[in-house]
Amino acid sequence: MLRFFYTRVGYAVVSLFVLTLTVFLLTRLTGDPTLMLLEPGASAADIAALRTRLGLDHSLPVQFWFFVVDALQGDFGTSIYHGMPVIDLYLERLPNSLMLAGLAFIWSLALGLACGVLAALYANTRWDHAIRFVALGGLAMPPFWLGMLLVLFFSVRLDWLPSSGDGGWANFVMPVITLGWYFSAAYMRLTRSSMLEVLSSDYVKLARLKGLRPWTVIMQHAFRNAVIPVLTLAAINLVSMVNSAVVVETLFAWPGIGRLLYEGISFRDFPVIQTTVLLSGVMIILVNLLADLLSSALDPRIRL
Amino acid sequence: MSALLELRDITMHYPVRGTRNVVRAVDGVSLSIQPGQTVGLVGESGSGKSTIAKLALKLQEPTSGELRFQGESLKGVKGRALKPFRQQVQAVFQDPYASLNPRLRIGETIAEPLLASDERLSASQRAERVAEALAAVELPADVAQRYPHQFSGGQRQRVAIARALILKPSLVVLDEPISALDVSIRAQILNLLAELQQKHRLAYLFIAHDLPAVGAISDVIAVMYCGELLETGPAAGIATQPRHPYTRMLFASVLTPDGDQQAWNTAEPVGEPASPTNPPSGCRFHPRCPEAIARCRSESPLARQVGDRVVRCHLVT
Amino acid sequence: MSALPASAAVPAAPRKARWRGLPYIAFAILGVFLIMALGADFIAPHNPERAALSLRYLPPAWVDGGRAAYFLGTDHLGRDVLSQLIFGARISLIVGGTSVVIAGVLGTAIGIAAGYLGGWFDQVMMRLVDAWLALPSLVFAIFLAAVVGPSETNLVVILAAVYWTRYARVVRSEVLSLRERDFVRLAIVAGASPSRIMARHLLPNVANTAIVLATLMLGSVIVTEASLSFLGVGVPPPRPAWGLMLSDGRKGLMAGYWWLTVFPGLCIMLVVLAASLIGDWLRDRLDPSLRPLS
Amino acid sequence: MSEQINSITGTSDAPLLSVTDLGVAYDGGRIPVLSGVSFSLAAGRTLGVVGESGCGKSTLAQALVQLLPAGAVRTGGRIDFNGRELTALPETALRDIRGKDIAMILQDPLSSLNPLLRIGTQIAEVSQRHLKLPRRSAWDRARELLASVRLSEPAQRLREYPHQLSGGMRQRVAGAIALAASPKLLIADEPTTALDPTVQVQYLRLLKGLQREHGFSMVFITHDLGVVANICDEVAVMYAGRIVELGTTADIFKTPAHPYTRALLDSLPRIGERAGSLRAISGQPPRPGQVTGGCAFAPRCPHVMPKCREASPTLLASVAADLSLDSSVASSVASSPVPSSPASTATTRARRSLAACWLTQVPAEAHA
Amino acid sequence: APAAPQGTLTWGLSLSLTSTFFDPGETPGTGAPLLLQYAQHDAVIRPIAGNPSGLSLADKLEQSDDGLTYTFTLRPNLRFQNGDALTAEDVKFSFDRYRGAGAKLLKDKVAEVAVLDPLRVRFKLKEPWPDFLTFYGTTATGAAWVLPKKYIEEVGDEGFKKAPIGAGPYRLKAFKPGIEFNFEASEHYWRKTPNVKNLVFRYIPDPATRLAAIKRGEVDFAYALTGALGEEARRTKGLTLKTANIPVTNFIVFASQYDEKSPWSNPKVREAADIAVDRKAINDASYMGLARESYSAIPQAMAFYWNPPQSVYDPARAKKLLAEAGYPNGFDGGFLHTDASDQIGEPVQSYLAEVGIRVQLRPSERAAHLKQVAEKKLTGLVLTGSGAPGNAATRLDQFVRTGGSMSYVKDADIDTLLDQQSRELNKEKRTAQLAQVQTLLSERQRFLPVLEYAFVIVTGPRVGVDGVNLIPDNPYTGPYEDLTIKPGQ
Ligand SMILES: Nc1ncnc2c1ncn2[C@@H]1O[C@H](COP(=O)(O)OP(=O)(O)OP(=O)(O)O)[C@@H](O)[C@H]1O
Ligand SMILES: Nc1ncnc2c1ncn2[C@@H]1O[C@H](COP(=O)(O)OP(=O)(O)OP(=O)(O)O)[C@@H](O)[C@H]1O
Ligand SMILES: [Mg+2]
Ligand SMILES: [Mg+2]
Repeated sequence: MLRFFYTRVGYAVVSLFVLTLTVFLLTRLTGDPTLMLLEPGASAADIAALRTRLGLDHSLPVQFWFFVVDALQGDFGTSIYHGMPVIDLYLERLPNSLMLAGLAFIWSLALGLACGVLAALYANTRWDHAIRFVALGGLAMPPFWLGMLLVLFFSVRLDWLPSSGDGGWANFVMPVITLGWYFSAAYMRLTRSSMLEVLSSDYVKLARLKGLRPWTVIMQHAFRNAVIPVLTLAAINLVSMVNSAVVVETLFAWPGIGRLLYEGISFRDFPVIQTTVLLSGVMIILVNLLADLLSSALDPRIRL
Repeated sequence: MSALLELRDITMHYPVRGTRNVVRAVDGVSLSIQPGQTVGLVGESGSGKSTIAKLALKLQEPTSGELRFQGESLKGVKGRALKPFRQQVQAVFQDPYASLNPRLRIGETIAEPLLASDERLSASQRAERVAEALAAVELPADVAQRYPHQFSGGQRQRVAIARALILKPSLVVLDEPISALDVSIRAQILNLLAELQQKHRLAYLFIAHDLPAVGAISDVIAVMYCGELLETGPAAGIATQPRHPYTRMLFASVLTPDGDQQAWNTAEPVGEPASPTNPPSGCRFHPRCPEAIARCRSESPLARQVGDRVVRCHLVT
Repeated sequence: MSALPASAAVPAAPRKARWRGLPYIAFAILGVFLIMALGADFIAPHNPERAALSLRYLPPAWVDGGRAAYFLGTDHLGRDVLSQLIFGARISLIVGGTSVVIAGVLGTAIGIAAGYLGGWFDQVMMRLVDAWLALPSLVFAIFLAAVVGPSETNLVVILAAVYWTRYARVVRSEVLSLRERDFVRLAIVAGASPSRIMARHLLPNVANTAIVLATLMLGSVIVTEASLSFLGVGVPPPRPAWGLMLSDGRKGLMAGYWWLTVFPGLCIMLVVLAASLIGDWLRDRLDPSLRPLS
Repeated sequence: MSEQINSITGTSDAPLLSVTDLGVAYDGGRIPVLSGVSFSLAAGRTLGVVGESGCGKSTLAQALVQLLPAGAVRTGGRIDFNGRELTALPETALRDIRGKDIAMILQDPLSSLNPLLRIGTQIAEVSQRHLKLPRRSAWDRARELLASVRLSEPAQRLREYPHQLSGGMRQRVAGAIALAASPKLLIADEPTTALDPTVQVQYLRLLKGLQREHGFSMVFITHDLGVVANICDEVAVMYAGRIVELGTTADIFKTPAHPYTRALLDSLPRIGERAGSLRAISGQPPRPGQVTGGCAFAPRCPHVMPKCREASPTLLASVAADLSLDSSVASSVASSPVPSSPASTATTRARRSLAACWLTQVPAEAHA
Repeated sequence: APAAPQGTLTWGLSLSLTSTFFDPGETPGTGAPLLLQYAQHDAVIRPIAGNPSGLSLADKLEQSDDGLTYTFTLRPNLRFQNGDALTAEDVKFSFDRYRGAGAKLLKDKVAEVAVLDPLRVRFKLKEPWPDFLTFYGTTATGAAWVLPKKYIEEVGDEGFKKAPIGAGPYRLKAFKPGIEFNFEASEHYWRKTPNVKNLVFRYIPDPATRLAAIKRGEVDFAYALTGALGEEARRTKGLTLKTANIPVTNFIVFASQYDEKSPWSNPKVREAADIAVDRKAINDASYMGLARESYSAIPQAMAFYWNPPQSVYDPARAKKLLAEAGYPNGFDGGFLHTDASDQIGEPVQSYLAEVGIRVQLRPSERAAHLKQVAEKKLTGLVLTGSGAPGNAATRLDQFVRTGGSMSYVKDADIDTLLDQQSRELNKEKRTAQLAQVQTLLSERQRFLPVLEYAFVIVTGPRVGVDGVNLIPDNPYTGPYEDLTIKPGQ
């Protein structure tokens, strides 16, 4: 168990390292950041001074070392546009994203599980076809399009919901639906197939052979098992939801990290882009690690 | 007479993922196969039979011990240097569905060893050899053009045998070649194997669960328990007069339709097979052994020659 | 639970009782778009990049004020929406298709090698894959796009760089199980070299998976490409890309110019839908265990 | 015909289970898998069902509890159990019977236990459901049941999960689940196939012991003739979805009447026998849906007659197939009519076995 | 006593506000920070209520006849928002500290700033500089905004950016960079107590979303709604559509005009491009006709503007010119760099394509675009513009003089003329010199002017005094202290 823990943590550390290296190298590919930081027409001396200040006069490996050391201390550089530490910007927006993603997570999971189970129970009936059709459509629908249609309908035509920004609960409705839509369609499919698989398993067969009531068979024996892969996927998706929110947050002017990334791109604010991307990856790696360790602690079968 | 293939004190330990433990799949096994001889390997599930097969085929390097082929050690032999061995030793595995590449035609599968070998053959020569091999396993030549999924288990096993034979090897390792087959097909394959052995003077390492079947085809039977060889000896003797308490228990558990209900009335096996991850101390069989003495618990017996047998038991003399 | 029908008590096994016409429709949709993409120069009624400000915001032909010559209407610069959609198909399919193929070839090759050879190569590749997979595809793509700047070629490179890891991961795990399959063991026993085993025994057996993955991926790639355009780091304007049209059309949405968003969105959705239907169908189709015995 | 079947089982009064002319087809009725299956079973007796893979054994087991997989339909026949016609009962009534009066043990003990639930939960829920026991006493009973299937430390085992047990122990748990509501009939679908020989013998002994103790009837499905010979009172030999021979264990193993039964027995290697001279059956069993008119075994039968290819024989009183089934003779026999007249065989009266074979069955008038 | 400030007004902004805007000492030379500065700060002299260089914190300006000294007398009892007194020391401090756009020029010309007494401060120039007030006293630089010396020395530059204090009508209450800034009326403002208690500036990047927000009453002002959105706003009941009269021109810089290898180095090609663009159509399509067609880089409202000949849209002649220049089949003109929020790039690109000049659009976000323009690394065409206040001379210095902060022009003749005019105290002569420069620009086709841009402001139904065009040259709504909310709303 301990050994498993160490290997998993080891892998995560290596992945973090590779991730950091990737982001670092790619950012350096974009050219000298000093020119972006300085006012136009800066003197050669100023440039040199700034390069020294930023540590750009060192070789790449040394720079990388500094980058890692700084990052470990929570110093991800200063936003070019906002002139303040990127990490402050990031932390300022993170709660907004987490809230949005959290609600979208709950809504998508609830909808996905409910529809998935229904589709499986009524497999190959009209209900099943309808649910699967919607799910398929959901997977195929680009989120920003869905968002626009929602705005067109609920904000423009009906004037029911605010089209943007954060504020009251009404502000959550459309972003949450838009963000959760794709995921709920995915959960729907996964729940359905996982449920069907479990329903045809021997232990569900045995549960029927025991003469148990359908509700017991479905909830106690089938659903419990079928929900595991869905939850695993969902746990991992929770984080990628925060990050996939770029489009949704931009569309609905939601002040989260997705929009921060978008603004970073717009302003060519490389420290911001680099940090948002890096921290997304870090979050996902850590959550994956946590999910791994947790599931090894929870699922009696994985326990060693 | 030098042995065709010899396993000398071979041990195979697999690490258990995420722990410091190992699976002692094979421990200190020595076994030799003479040319033209069939060695039958029996034992319960997980006792290490397939591991032996993989080691004998050099699909795996043992943790310790060495494999000798025609008197020469194969330790550290790799790549091209292994070619002569590869041509001489072929295999047939248990699952006739997994043994054939679903994407290759039967003919291509059978010709595979030819292509990998040093023999330079033209396409027509190859086709001829394939037809020959098919004929040997009593399949019509036109099946060469078909794909595996169009065949039944028995037919696939014939194809697998044809592939094993196409290079005219001297040894074929058969890991449970009949276990997955229907009862009514088993005898067909056993007969075929025996016939081919006669014709080509093949040696077999024959692994199976089905004790009567092993008895029917083997010259020598080796009995494995939890990674160790407990008893080795001539087939007839082992079946009728087992020396090791485990061998006795195993053969007594065979239920036959002969109606005398002998096994049923006599045998009362006890306990569960030992786990190779966590083997008992001393003799690994001692927790189930009706005759176990104190020594069995503490001291692991060594393999000893007793008459025509090699037995690993403190009690057999 | 008494409302459950008898069929709920005994749920169907996942037998493929899908309507058989579905894949044909999917193929038809994809075919239409493919023809549009290939023959755009001949099919499109107008030059998609040509603006005529006097013809701004013409609605579709069947709406009041629409003109037959501009069947699906015009955009804020008076460009023909239909022509843009037709040329947009080219960008979507070419960018999507090429990147999926490049990612597929690369990912499959690396996946096979990593899975079969194992050792340090496997370790290095898989850590890289882990790290890269940790980046949500869109975020990673945006990052790369911001780094290398937008152009169609760059976009292909970016999407391939983002998506190869998925193939590598899937193919590798498949190879890991194939490697333990008897027919691979028997090929080793028969004396086949590693390269031969990878090319002849592993590749054909993972090819299906890779193809199915590719069709399913095509959808995500097209949506990602559109999202990039939408965020302004995709195909640079005024190339008529669907994502870009949506992004531009968003401004007209509020003013009621719905056709600027509805049609390109519909195109994306149809292509993605068709691709994933074909993917599903191929998955069933190529699975030898589901193939009828002859 | 049912009297005939009952006569075999030696029961004059109504049997516990009686199956009449049962047919099942897959794929919504297109692929027949079982046809004309009839047998009956008296209380306390054990019927062995043997047959090769795919001959419909599991389908039969599922049909008996009215739980056929999706796509499978019953195409005819009826099943009577304990005085009720199962095939006419509504689902709710069947639910009360399943697990209570009819219990089942499946082949793979690992996959038939829910990996996420404790052993105790899985056993206790049966008595909670059918015996209406409260949770606590259901768990107490579960512990007793585990003890009765001779599992060591039952109290601790209750709290464990399936993956923590060995194959043999899991199968015992499955046995405990089956016995939880004291059923009248136990259907065991290849319960020992996944077990090692030594463990198999232990388990079979346990089952027989429990049967003696509780008096339930058992339908024991297997492909292992050795097992059947040792533990069953009656045997049904199945081939391609039909029962080709039905009779007492002694009759079937000593004097098989169907050439298939005979050939199966002959093809098994005996100790001392050498491979190469085993009497193999040529060809292979048909797949469902492939069976055409006539006897399904005809293509492989050494004694095939023209009539065999035309019409399918029904299960009738038969004489022992007193034939040399040596493979060398088989081909010549196949082309010529059988030398001995079945009706003249003296052993007919003594046997109570039925076989579906034109060659060996006793003509109606002779029977009368 | 005036009524206490009440209510909240909310803006839907098209630009991202950042805390770097808090410090006028770092004014980047774009108009954006004005949005905050008018609320937060006040200046010695600045555009105010109808006067482009009106006295604000100062109530008296004495100018010496030699044009070398300027003495400002501050109003009495001025206070910063934290209650500290505002004195001449602060004025000097702010000037010395200034390092934003135009700082070098300003400091090169100013010999000394002397605090005469707590209310008087004197600027001494090295040589006569007629534009001193234009630079110091308008928003061409941010040097005249007065910052609290004591406070800044206490908290440091970083601390100041986190919690800025100014002398303006509104005090910063809370801010989330890039999202929302909240201001609260200050009781210390000299001019008057503001009418509205709270101002909320919200960045809504997407124009459609901005429109939706104002339609639903979530914001009271929405900036920069163009094209369809503007039309829709105009159609919507309750919304008012206005345009700020600001001297902003949109023009295309031929960034590659000195690259011998580029077709753009040929004046005929540049002329062809000039007449290939239909300015009127673009105005109608993008700005609902609110903008003005433009033929000069200098806005018409600016002092020293010279009215150039108007080029006539004539694609046929453009093609002919191209053929004469050796490009009968057109050519590949490289990138057309634009600001992403811009309305002109695409139609221009399309018009150019019409005559065979193929350019590739390269939009970036406004701030990024400006930065790139200033870095002068761009090639091909650069669509830019400027809303910087000032006069024709300041514009020319920035965009035309060799080495000017955004200049891609290198023309020795023009540079000479510009140098001359900068020392010319005679207004007529100076006008002539500047006209000469503009003539040269026009003749030599240094630019492709397109439109004088309309900064569209949509106001919602709650707004009483909307502040549009109350401050000269200010595109935004102000003075903030004068804004009102309609009673009963
Ligand atoms: N690659 C491996 N890694 C880890 N453990 C292994 C591996 N291969 C086999 N083992 C373990 O080694 C032991 C012996 O396995 P082996 O397959 O040799 O048994 P076997 O006698 O062939 O059993 P069976 O009759 O079930 O085929 C088992 O406990 C098995 O789990
Ligand atoms: N769900 C299904 N749909 C279609 N055909 C099926 C289905 N389940 C089983 N069959 C077919 O029905 C036949 C009988 O199956 P069944 O499982 O009853 O055989 P069996 O005698 O139990 O075989 P085994 O010994 O392998 O368990 C087989 O040929 C099988 O292929
Ligand atoms: Mg094995
Ligand atoms: Mg079965």
